[in-house]
Amino acid sequence: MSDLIIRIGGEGGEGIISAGDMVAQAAAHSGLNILTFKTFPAEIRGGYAMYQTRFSTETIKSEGSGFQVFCAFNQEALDNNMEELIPGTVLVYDYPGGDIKEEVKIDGVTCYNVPMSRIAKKDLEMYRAKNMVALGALSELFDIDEASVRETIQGKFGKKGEAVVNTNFKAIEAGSSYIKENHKKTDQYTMGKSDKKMDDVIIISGNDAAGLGALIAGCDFLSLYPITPATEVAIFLSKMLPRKNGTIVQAEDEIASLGNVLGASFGGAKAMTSTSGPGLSLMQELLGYASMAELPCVVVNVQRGGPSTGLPTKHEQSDLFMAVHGGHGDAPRVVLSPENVSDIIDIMVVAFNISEKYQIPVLVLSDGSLGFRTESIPAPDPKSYTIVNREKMTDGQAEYKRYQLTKSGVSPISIPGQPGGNYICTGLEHKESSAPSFAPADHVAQSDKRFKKLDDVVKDSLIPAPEKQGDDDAELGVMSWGSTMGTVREAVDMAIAEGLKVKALHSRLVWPVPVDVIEEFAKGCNGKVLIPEINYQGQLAEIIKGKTSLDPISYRQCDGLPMSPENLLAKIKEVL
Amino acid sequence: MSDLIIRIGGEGGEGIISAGDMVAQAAAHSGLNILTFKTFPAEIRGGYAMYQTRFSTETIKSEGSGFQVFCAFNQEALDNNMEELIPGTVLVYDYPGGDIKEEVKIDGVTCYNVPMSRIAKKDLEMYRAKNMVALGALSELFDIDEASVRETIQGKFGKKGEAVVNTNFKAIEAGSSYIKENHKKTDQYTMGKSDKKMDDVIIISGNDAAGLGALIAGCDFLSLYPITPATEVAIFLSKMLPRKNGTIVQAEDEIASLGNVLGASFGGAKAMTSTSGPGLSLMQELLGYASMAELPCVVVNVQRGGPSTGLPTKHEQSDLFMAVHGGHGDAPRVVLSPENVSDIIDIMVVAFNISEKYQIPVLVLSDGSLGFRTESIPAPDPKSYTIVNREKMTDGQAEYKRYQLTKSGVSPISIPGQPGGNYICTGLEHKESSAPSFAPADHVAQSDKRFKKLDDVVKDSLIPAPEKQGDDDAELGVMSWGSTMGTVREAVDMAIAEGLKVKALHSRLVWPVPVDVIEEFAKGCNGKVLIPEINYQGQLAEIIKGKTSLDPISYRQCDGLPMSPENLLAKIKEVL
Amino acid sequence: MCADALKAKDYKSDIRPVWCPGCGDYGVINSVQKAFAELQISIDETVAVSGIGCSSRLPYFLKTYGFHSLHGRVLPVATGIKLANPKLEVIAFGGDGDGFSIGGGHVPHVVRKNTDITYIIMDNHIYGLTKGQVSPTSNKGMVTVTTPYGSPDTSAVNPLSYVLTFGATFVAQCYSSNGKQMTELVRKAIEHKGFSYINIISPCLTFNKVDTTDFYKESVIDLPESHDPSNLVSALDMAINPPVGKTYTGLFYQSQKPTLVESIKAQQKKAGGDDNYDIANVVKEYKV
Amino acid sequence: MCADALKAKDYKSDIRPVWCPGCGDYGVINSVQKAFAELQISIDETVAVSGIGCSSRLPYFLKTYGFHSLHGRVLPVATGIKLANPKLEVIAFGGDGDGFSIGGGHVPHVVRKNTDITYIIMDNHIYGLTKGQVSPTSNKGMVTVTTPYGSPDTSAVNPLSYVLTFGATFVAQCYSSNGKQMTELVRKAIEHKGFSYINIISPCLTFNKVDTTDFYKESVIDLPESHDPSNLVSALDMAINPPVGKTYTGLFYQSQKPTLVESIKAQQKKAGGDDNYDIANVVKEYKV
Ligand SMILES: Cc1ncc(C[n+]2csc(CCOP(=O)(O)OP(=O)(O)O)c2C)c(N)n1
Ligand SMILES: Cc1ncc(C[n+]2csc(CCOP(=O)(O)OP(=O)(O)O)c2C)c(N)n1
Ligand code: SF4
Ligand code: SF4
Ligand SMILES: [Mg+2]
Ligand SMILES: [Mg+2]
Repeated sequence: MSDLIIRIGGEGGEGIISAGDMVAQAAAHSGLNILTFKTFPAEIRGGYAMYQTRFSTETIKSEGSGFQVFCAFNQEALDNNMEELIPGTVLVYDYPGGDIKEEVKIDGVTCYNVPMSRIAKKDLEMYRAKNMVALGALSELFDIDEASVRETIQGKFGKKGEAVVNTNFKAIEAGSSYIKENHKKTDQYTMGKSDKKMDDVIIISGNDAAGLGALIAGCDFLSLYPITPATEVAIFLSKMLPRKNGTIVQAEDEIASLGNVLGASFGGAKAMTSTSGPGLSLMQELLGYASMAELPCVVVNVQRGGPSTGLPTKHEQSDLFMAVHGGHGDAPRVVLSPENVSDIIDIMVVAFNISEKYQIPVLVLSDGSLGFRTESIPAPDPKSYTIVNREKMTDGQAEYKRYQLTKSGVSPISIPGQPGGNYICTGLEHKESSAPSFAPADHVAQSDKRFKKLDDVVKDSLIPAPEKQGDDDAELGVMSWGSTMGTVREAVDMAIAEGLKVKALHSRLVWPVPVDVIEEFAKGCNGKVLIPEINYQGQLAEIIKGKTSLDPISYRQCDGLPMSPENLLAKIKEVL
Repeated sequence: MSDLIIRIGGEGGEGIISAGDMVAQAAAHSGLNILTFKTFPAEIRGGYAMYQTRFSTETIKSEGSGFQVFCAFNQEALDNNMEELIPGTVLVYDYPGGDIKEEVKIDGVTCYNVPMSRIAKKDLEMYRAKNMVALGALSELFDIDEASVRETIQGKFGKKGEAVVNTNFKAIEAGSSYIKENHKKTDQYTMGKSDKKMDDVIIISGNDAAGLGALIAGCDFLSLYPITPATEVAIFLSKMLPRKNGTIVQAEDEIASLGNVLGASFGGAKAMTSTSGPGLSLMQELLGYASMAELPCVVVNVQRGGPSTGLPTKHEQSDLFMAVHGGHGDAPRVVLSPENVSDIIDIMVVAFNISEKYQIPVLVLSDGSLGFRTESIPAPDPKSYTIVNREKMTDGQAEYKRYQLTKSGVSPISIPGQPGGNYICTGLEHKESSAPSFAPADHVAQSDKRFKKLDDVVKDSLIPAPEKQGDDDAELGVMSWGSTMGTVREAVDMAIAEGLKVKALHSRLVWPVPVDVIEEFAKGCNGKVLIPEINYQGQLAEIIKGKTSLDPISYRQCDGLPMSPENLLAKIKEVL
Repeated sequence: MCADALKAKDYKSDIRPVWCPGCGDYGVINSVQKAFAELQISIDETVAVSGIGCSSRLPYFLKTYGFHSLHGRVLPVATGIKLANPKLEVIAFGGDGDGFSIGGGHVPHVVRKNTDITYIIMDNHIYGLTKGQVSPTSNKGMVTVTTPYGSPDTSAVNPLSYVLTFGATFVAQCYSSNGKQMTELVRKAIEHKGFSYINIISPCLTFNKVDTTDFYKESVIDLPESHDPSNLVSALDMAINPPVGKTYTGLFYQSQKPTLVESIKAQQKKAGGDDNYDIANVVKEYKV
Repeated sequence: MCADALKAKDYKSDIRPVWCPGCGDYGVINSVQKAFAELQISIDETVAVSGIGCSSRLPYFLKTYGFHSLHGRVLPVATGIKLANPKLEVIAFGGDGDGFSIGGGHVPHVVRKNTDITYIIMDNHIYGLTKGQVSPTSNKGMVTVTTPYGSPDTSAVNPLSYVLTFGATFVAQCYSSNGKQMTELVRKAIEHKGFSYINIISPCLTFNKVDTTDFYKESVIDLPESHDPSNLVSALDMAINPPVGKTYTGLFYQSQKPTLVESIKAQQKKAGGDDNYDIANVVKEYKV
């Protein structure tokens, strides 16, 4: 098994992102799995940007821990990563002639200098090619398949003409020549290669995957307001929805977006919006309306660092409390959270299915790491998914009651245009007919109706059942949500490999809390459950404590970064 | 001890409210304590309206359970109250010649007919005097002090001239004459009288009391957007604030209101807004800003029935989840909840004090019952309150750092105009200086700073310590919040009087949860704690469970009405 | 009209209006029902949408489909309904506070996109449902419960110039006591292709003691015959500068522009829109 | 000017601007600092307020007090600051999206109340910070990441007629490359009593490839000498109907009306406002 992490860091705008993308693409071309991770400043220009790619012949579960290779475009990048340049790692850096003014020597770290800026500027006379020079050097050093790199460049620049492609080839060659001529490889890292057939593999980002999942689910309406780090979901759908005669609207704000969505849903569309924390805060009133009026709708929330404007381009999982408890009054919602890029596609389909089936708002909590990262994943087959549509009023029904009390809490819905289906969609408490009523009995009955749905949601097989990892009998159970689930998988694998008695439970359903499954899981480890998550308050831990008999050990990291498996493993050992 | 509840019911617009108000005023004039309770339809006209007054020589803790006397203005009112017309109660009703077409006979219920409509319309030729006729009849029947009634009428109509006053006297007399001439009192209820000096008593509604508390606290800025049942807070302050050169603004919406408030607070004002659930939902994003930028502000939220537009004129306590967990990201807030009208005044002062001292948003959760009800309470002495103001930057300080890391998490604040205090108030994560920073260390340090405050808030003596009721050793502890605390007091008194081993804890601080006090309280009753509240999900119970070792028994009522002490007593007996 | 034609009363729902006796909104709903009958509008393919307020209760009293949304959100919701199914007739109702205060941020965008809906505001210069506070159309100095010393707002919002500025393609004003004109304008507004707006002066008898029916009896006058509704500048002039103490009613402005539905259809065409588009094509684009 | 007079650079903070090289916003901040120096404005008694966007970062680079609020909320916050302490000079900054999209609902009210603040929008016809989506001032058909088939919005928002309609008392437009005119207009706007608005055309080089500096070099022209800034109708005409392909810069309109601060002071006076008012008087009114 090969497993390598290469990180590139520099100033935003220096082409870090595209260099990283190309490394990843080339690796995938050579049959490897990849998982990328990028952070960039909240400003348009300037500030530290970072892109890392993890390559493996095996399935990749998380960003991993640290890196093996770091490529520094400038001094700030070098400084920022100095602590992680531990013995055994490799540094490739821009020197001499660049921002870094002195030769670097670090104990136990193999350091290769490459005058990337100078080569680009002086030798090639094209400053913007610095990233390609770096790419060439990295390819040479770590044996990134040359044909794959060339294919990637052809794919990316082909449309711009032969000349552009050749220029880039030249830069790549300059980088690799510099290494050949000046360095002898002394480290042991190579990217490796695999014979895996890549015919059925796609590389896609989490945000695009959310859009793809929506398309597969049958979504035909999106209203959006741009916001980092969620905008790409909308960009994807802006391009794709019109192809199937779907509608996309850029609204004046997030309130209007969700207003559009609820109107469209009432009109019969499968409708959604995508946003991040600040936008979701603004949607709270209309989300409550959706619960009350029982309108299907899906909201994808790609979390960022909070509170307030916070850290717009950083990773965090701190919108769970709001997702579950955000609006006024008692309003039932469903909250789902995907684990990785492939999972997002599936969970989006689940979200639409549950929303349609139960006529309830469904929130999908993605996060900055998941939204921005790309992964190589098996190409999904749209036809293979189960698609559920809302139960409509049967035509020609006499005395239709929109909010009829039923055993499941779900009542058939009429769509404008259906004769005899006339009702008023309302946010006021109401009788079965939809006429307003403030009588105690109606409030009690309709509240029961609205909440009853959650009992069935927990048991619904449309939602992937929580997955167990490790032996039932263990000394510690670990649970998390969203992208941190990947970290848990990897850390628990490591722990088990070390012979520790640890297990994990992975649930995409966050709310309603799948109480029975969790209780059973906790039994096998005597109630000792660790909940790692990326927020300050330990939001999932508090919610689980509030709803189950567990008193979980909450482990929070809240620094704008994903949790590394090593870090979590250390915590596991600490609490064992 | 005398304790009597008279309820009047009829159609909105028939003068129910003013008749009820006069009964209450007259009673207070005779030295009795009063506590009133009204409900009215969400529509401007029509629909069932109800006003009840509880009179007692003792302190009144809640609306009570049911009524002893019911006065029905029409058939709907009669129907709505039929179940509560149990043996031992008294009915006074409009018959013949009114909306009620048949004589009423109910087993065990004393029924007095009074043709209120007919007397008003035919005899007096003023239909709108129906409520005064009723008042006359009730005064005669239940011995409401005649002088006090006259004084009340004089007080209310005096400004409109002698003629109007006399007209009302005539109507009162017509009502009382009808009783004298046609009925012989067969029930045992009388309102009674007390020698208590009423010089230092005021009658005030919960909403006015919230405004009064704000004035005492030194509030000098209000921005509001009208919403039932909170508008009266703003109406009060609209009148009063300009008297002290304070500023009031009716904004274009709730978002603008809180925006105004945060701007004003930054500018040095003690600023607040008042709203209800839907408005608070809209404020979530800016509330997060206040937490992040550490701006003092007070938001009074008078809860109504939810979710969504819900039951705008009904009582409910279902905004707790949102108050505590409403916005995106990890944002600390303080949530206080007053128990009764007198308490609102004190809690508003506490809210401003805590908000200023800790530079943190403070939410005060009132509710429909508390906001609309009036009570006779001891007149507060504004000068007797402790007033706390924010710690300002000392003038002439060198290198001022707005968000300096301090032990308490609180750092001195400069006010525009102070030389050398320049900084930028920001919702972005930042360094101590206020310059934006997305470095992990700053996010960690500033998050710690923001949350550290809550540790001190829990222990702060500015907040009334949670009160204990009953013996420490008990079989059951009861806890609640907001106006339901009054119900708990009364029910627990009843339980103790019956010899049951029950105790209660009353805390105005809801969030941060006063964990230690609660744990200690629960110890004395072996962890068996009952939490009654007026919402569907059992919001306080879940929050307490999430934060303490308790697994409380949640008792929810969610029908738009306050909980009656009898009802709660029955529940206490059930769980004991 | 044929024998089984729908009459105005056929558009009435079973729910009895809850407005105060004499409220202007009664007149409005009558005219709406008459206009519906004149157009023989389909009960099943019409949606009446509203926000929150006395006026926003109107959809409950119509037999069509209805959507009683949130305070200020009538326009985004109406837009969503229309775009989901352009075959539907979508009519938005609301009050001056709902439309121009809390909902005011939506107006410019729904108007400038020429969204294919009809928007009818019952303008009573007051917040009715919350019992009488100033609204954006109240005049400076107005005394209400929240402005006991008079409203400090220097200028009121002029609904007509508001929507004209953003490019509304149908703009009219009428008075709730003039049923004939109102019915005709409502009919025309519904027939209009694109965004149509009617400001209906609809007095609140209970809380507005300034702009009363007595006041309007004197002040409401028809637009001069000479006014040409295709002339935008004249329309703005009539809206902003009526004779002192007077208010014009009638059709201020009408024009044609591409509507939102048309523009979106054009986008779909450009994208090669196909109802049976195979999502597998999208997946292919992401192949390594 | 005396020896220790403040220079433009004295208004610069320690934080280095983060805008792209060539961004129009650099020109704007230069003129703002120059205007500050011309007015010798107090660093301690001035507050620069903003929303969210590239342009909204401006206050960080000024040495005055600052308030970087939320997306769209610059006007409510600026209002609150001014009302809390009318002695402060309050200047609001933002972008076209911040001001007219998410914040558009606040504009009519802050304008019509003649709130005593200066509002400067850096209009680049695009969302800069979120990397290039259509804004309300973008033209129909514009291709961006969220409108790959062209924007369907029939008309763009015209910021000048927007604020003129609601009764703005100072309205100007300028171009970020014309420092002299810009500095003068910023100075006048700050000096103006009541609400003043400046629309600054400030190109986004990175994401708007349509409305570029090259484009504006040709199209920006001064208002005709004949234009009378006290004439509202002319101002509207200049705003709505510049010569084809051209955009006017200069002072469109200026007038005087009671300001919000004045109106509120009048209210306080009516109430017998007294800084030492004894709250015990209020309590007395509730005595039984
Ligand atoms: C978010 C929110 N804020 C406030 C309210 C309270 N509210 C209900 S209706 C209304 C104003 C009604 O005025 P208008 O729109 O003019 O309608 P009218 O009653 O005059 O017909 C207000 C403020 C609400 N329902 N929701
Ligand atoms: C509630 C909320 N929604 C969305 C965003 C994301 N956002 C930040 S800036 C911006 C638009 C910026 O455009 P503009 O105001 O024109 O400023 P510019 O960057 O062009 O100067 C958006 C949509 C946000 N910060 N908050
Ligand atoms: S309060 Fe005014 S607007 Fe509301 S129903 Fe009564 S008269 Fe009509
Ligand atoms: S993205 Fe555009 S607006 Fe933002 S800093 Fe760069 S050039 Fe300026
Ligand atoms: Mg109104
Ligand atoms: Mg912009």
